[in-house]
Amino acid sequence: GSTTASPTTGVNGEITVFAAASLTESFTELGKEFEAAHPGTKVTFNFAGSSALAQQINKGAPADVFASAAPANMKQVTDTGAITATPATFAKNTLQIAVPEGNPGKVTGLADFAKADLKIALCAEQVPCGAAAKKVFEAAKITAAPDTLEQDVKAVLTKVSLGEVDAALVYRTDVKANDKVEGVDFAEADKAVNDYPIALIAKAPNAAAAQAFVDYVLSGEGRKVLTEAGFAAP
Amino acid sequence: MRSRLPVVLVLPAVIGLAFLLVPLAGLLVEAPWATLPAQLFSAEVGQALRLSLLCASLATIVCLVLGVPLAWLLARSDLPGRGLLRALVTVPLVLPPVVGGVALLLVLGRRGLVGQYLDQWFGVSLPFTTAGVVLAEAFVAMPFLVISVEGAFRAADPRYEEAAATLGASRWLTFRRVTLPSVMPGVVAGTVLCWARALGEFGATITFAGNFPGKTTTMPLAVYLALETDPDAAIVLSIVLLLVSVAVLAGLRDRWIRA
Amino acid sequence: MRSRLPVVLVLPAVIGLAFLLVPLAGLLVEAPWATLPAQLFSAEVGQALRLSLLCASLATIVCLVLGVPLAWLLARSDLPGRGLLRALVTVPLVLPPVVGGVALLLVLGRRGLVGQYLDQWFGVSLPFTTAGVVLAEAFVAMPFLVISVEGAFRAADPRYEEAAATLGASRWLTFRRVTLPSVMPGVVAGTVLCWARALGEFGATITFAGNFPGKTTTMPLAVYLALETDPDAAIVLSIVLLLVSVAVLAGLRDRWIRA
Amino acid sequence: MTLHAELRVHRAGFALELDLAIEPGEVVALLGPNGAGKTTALRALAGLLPGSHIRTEESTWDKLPAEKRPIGVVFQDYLLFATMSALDNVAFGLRARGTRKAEANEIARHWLAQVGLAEFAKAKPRTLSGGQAQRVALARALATSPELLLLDEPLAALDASTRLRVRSDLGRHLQHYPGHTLLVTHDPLDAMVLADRIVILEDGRVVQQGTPREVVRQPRTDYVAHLVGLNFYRGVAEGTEVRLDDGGTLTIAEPAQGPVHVVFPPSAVSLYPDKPAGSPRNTWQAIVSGIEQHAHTTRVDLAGNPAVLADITTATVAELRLQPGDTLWVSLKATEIHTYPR
Amino acid sequence: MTLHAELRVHRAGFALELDLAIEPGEVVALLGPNGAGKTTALRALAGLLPGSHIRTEESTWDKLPAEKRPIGVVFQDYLLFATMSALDNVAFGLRARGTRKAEANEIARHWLAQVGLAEFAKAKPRTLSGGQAQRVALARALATSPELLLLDEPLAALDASTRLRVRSDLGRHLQHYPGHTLLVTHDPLDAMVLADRIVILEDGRVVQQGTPREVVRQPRTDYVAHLVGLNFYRGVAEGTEVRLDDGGTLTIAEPAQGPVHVVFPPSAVSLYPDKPAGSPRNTWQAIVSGIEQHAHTTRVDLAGNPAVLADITTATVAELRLQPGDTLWVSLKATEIHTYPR
Ligand SMILES: Nc1ncnc2c1ncn2[C@@H]1O[C@H](COP(=O)(O)OP(=O)(O)OP(=O)(O)O)[C@@H](O)[C@H]1O
Ligand SMILES: Nc1ncnc2c1ncn2[C@@H]1O[C@H](COP(=O)(O)OP(=O)(O)OP(=O)(O)O)[C@@H](O)[C@H]1O
Ligand SMILES: [Mg+2]
Ligand SMILES: [Mg+2]
Repeated sequence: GSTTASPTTGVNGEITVFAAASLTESFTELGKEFEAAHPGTKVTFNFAGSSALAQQINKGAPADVFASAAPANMKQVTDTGAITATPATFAKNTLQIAVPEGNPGKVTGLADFAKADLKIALCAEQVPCGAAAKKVFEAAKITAAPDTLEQDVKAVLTKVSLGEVDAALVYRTDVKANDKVEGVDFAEADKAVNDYPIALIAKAPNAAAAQAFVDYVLSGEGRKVLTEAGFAAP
Repeated sequence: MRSRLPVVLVLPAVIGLAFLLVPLAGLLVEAPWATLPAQLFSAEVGQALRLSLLCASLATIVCLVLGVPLAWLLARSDLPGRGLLRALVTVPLVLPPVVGGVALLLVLGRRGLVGQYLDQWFGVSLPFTTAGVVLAEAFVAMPFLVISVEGAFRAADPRYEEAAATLGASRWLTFRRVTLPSVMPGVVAGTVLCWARALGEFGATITFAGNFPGKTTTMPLAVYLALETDPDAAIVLSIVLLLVSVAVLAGLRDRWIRA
Repeated sequence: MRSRLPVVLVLPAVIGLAFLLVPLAGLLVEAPWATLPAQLFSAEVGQALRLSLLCASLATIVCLVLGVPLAWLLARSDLPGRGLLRALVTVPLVLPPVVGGVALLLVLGRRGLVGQYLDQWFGVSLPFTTAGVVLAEAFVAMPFLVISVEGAFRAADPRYEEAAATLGASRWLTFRRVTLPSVMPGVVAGTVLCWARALGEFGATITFAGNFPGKTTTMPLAVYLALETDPDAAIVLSIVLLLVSVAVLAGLRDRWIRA
Repeated sequence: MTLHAELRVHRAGFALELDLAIEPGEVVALLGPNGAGKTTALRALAGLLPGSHIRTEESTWDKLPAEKRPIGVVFQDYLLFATMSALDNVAFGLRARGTRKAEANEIARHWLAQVGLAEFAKAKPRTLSGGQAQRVALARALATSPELLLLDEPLAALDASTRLRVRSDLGRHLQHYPGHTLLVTHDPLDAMVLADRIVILEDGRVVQQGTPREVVRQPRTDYVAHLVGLNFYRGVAEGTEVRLDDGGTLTIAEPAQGPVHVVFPPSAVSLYPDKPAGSPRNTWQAIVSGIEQHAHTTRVDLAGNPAVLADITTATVAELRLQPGDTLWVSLKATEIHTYPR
Repeated sequence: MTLHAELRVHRAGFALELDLAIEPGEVVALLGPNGAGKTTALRALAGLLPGSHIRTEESTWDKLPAEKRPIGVVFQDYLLFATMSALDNVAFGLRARGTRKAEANEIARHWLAQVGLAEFAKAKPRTLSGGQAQRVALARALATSPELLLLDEPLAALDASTRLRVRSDLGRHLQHYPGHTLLVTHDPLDAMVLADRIVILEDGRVVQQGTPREVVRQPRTDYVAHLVGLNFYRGVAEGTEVRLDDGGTLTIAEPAQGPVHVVFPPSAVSLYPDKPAGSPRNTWQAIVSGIEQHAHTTRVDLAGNPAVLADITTATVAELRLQPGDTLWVSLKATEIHTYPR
């Protein structure tokens, strides 16, 4: 559900937010707005890969909030009991075809991913964008012929922007953030929607302020910032 | 007949050893041993392990062939600007490996400075191939070899080279028969560093060569992907990599050194 | 008065040099130079750069203090199982740095084997602090130092140590005044390797120490984040890191070596 | 406070078994051919090789590591510390034994001056000539006033005039030096001038020992005879006749019986183009096999029965127009021949 | 095919200026005190230091790097390659010049045998004794039959008997050796036995040169006189009287005029407890300042006007009961004194 952000009493001090690297821009922005809305608070971010963050939290890192790029990494934390609250989905992301500037491979749709003479990059199945890509291909009944299965979206984008590959499947937000790649929409995109969950850490040092931050992210103000970055509403 | 080892040396040495080994012990303690045999004998792990060993060894050979002469040149010749050259050679160490991979793509990629001609003229494309893995590993690991071997060359007494010259030996023969054998310990140390670094290489490899099982998926790549979904499996994979490298190093190094 | 350099050595040396430097040149060519000044003088980059230099230097000092004695012990003492020890010391090289960070968390984390007592007894918590960055960098970089310094110790003539012993020098004095000065080139090489590796360290740092601007965000971490948002900025940041390290190395190394 | 040493070192193809007793103030010279084990013995004494049992009346050194032994060593190839100046090299031993820096430097400077290198105090070993380096090594060993001084050919690289001076300086120092000294050398003259007693080592065993005079007069092996420059034979005496083992007979002045060593100096030999008529009862024919010009005499190597070395004046050489291959008459007075039991 | 060399090397505090001409087959010995620049000259000839102009009638070597020069060098501290066996060390130069392996080994084996180390072919340099190492270095330099052979104290580390043998072997080889040889040595005996001509270097300059005989007879500096073991003075002659620069007067047999050098051997000096009455016209009082026992004589150092060295027999020493500090009468026959113009 969505709440309206309103200054809560007793919210002050420092909170530490562990957030997926892909949230760097939007959460930095959100943090500034939150601090403005709650004078006396300070938000410190630790941006890294979701799985690394999950590891850190499980090993006792002093975090207040965890915002993951995939439910799977959130589950790694809830499994160990480091998070007891039910995670809330604060954003969704869908896939888009990314092609280099000028689309040299003349890629128009998902069907081109089966062409052997095109260089294709996908995410590995172990990471969320790879899992999503698999669903999309299954839905479209296409057998993709990738040349490489990257460990994250960033690596895929690097190869697209340098023209090493002719096409790749990445998140819509990533295409939006990178001005050296162009996006090509395709019909099956909504067959694989990736959820971004957020939750309060069980032993959060500053639980009150942390809860306020979570609420802020889920609020209308939060949504606005996320939508600007290309995320879809949950 | 020598006296006891001095505590002022042994104490830091033991602390240093503990610092390096206790985390490894931690890994061993926490590892889900039950899954080890299954992992060890799984086809993918075997494939990744073989590929890792192959690529690291080939990369080490490339580094030896190119790096030992380079180290010699830096140590012995009187080129102008040697100091700057030497600093430049260490640069790939500082470069985050992922950026190193990008740099390789910029040069050797399909649209790279050199790569576009390789592609046009010879139809050779290095990214996404096993050769690309070898290149990426060599790029990252070579500075280690060059720097330690250069230190060894620099410490070797140049008068033996003079003696060889008076016996009519060309610089090349002198290098091969006199200088190189006398710096063998340094070369072995550099080779070990280089091989180990190549074996553990991740960032530049995945950026330049991508990740395709059986072709470019080395163990570190497998470990990374496992970390995403199953950290315990990643630890087990790392331990497999460690055990293999310890076995190889312990087996080979003393043999090299004795020889 | 010596003859020309032999082509059979110079050719691979030049190829090796090109292999290391052309990709860097590629980076330089492709970099969006226009944004460089803005980046260079931005507060965050300055902060990250200072932190990087500080942590890498502290880590190098830690490595020197612990690693040089360790190298000496491996080279000179007659411990049983030295071969295995030596191989174990090289292991952190092979370990993917992220796994190294996990291992450090397992041992020194708040719930780690050692870390829990540090926390209980002294209230000290290392992860996610600047000290943690230093530790992570030292853990990853120390093997480089140990291995190259050990090679140098091994190549040094032990008879000078005997001569010192007959003059009444303890092992420690001999080490300090005779052995160490004679292996200085090797130590310098190892220090350079170690410092450069620490400066470029990413995986273990982000895993063990997190990514907190001003506290643990070193340049490689900043590069990583910049890759998320602005890949061009990431290249510029890398170049900044490179330039600084080249300047430091070119400036310091020849001075050390001359001394 | 006699120092007793039992040295036992075993190596593939080589075994050293040497018992030594050195009185305080005594200088013992260890002579022997290359590879006899001289350096090995010295290293064992220094504690650099296991296998030495050493005791004085007060203590045994068996358990002492090298740096605890009150020794000073001059190594055969110097082993100067390349990173230190000559002065620091000499001061090193004193500093290692706790002397304060200023004082150590003072003493070191004194010793450098003693070996004639005062102005080289700041020089690095690499810039010293071979002989200069050797002298710094000598100063370094002497600076700590050790109880046992071990010298491995300390004068070998010195030039003739420096050698003369350093030898007599060294001799003077050793005379006043209360400790024990072992001097390894090739040069019989060094041993003669510096040592109170000579021990001859061959292939790891002692083959002869005694005062320089005894050794010079009564060599017991070919090596020693060579060393002291005597003609040397083994033979069996019957009254005034000695039948030599390798052929030939000599008449001697003082009657003897049984197996004997026979020696005479090359200068006791005279050479004639024709058979001499005079008193010497030993005359025989021999063929010149070698001629060597020495400073003031010429040494002639003669093959015959027995073979013999002769020292003759340069005038005689010119007069005889000596050439290798010439046949000459060798003559030797019986009174010049010295025999002693084997 | 005379070899002409002009050597000019400048270092801080040291300058070498040496012109040499060596005939084919000639052996030139370079003698001089420590630090005189002998090794420096040798390195310049070998092409290891810039600053040498060398030409034969056929070619100049100025532009040739060390490895192109037809030379063989024995270094003062051996510089054997530690990673090769003795045999490989000796074969190295042949292999470097393109000889096939089997043949190179054959020749190397021959040379090892020549220096008496046939059974050490497989030994690593570290396991050789000092003298053995030196002999391997010698064999290594000789094996390539170089045009110019450079020897930096090739016999310094050899023991007395090996030295004798290697010296005469070396002498034999050098006699038949068609190339040019430069021998750096400290030992006047080596120079005398092996060299056709001696060049004396002091502080980078030539102070004297000539055949061994000339140098021995007419030394021109204290160093040379010391070297050849002569009493040496400078003086001004007027008829049969020579007034010595450092005090004292000597009567000589052959009249001379003007500045002269004066020499006589220590053996020409007689010592008496009281003023002798006989014929020698040179008698003066002197005080014993040192006594050294040599193999067959005793050398006495006397302070007086002039100071003098005397060699006397051991019997005389015993008879006189010589002690440092004793006052004696020195006597010297005028016919034993040799003078020549300065
Ligand atoms: N490190 C070693 N390993 C094996 N054998 C050795 C070693 N050092 C010396 N030897 C051998 O031991 C024997 C004695 O050597 P040592 O050096 O004691 O001779 P030395 O009498 O000092 O000779 P020199 O007068 O030539 O110096 C020789 O046969 C030598 O080859
Ligand atoms: N590498 C160097 N750098 C500076 N000075 C040097 C160097 N090598 C030698 N010298 C100096 O040059 C001078 C000549 O040295 P050189 O080695 O030629 O003497 P040498 O005649 O061979 O003496 P020795 O008989 O002792 O070997 C000496 O004063 C020495 O200190
Ligand atoms: Mg010896
Ligand atoms: Mg010299």
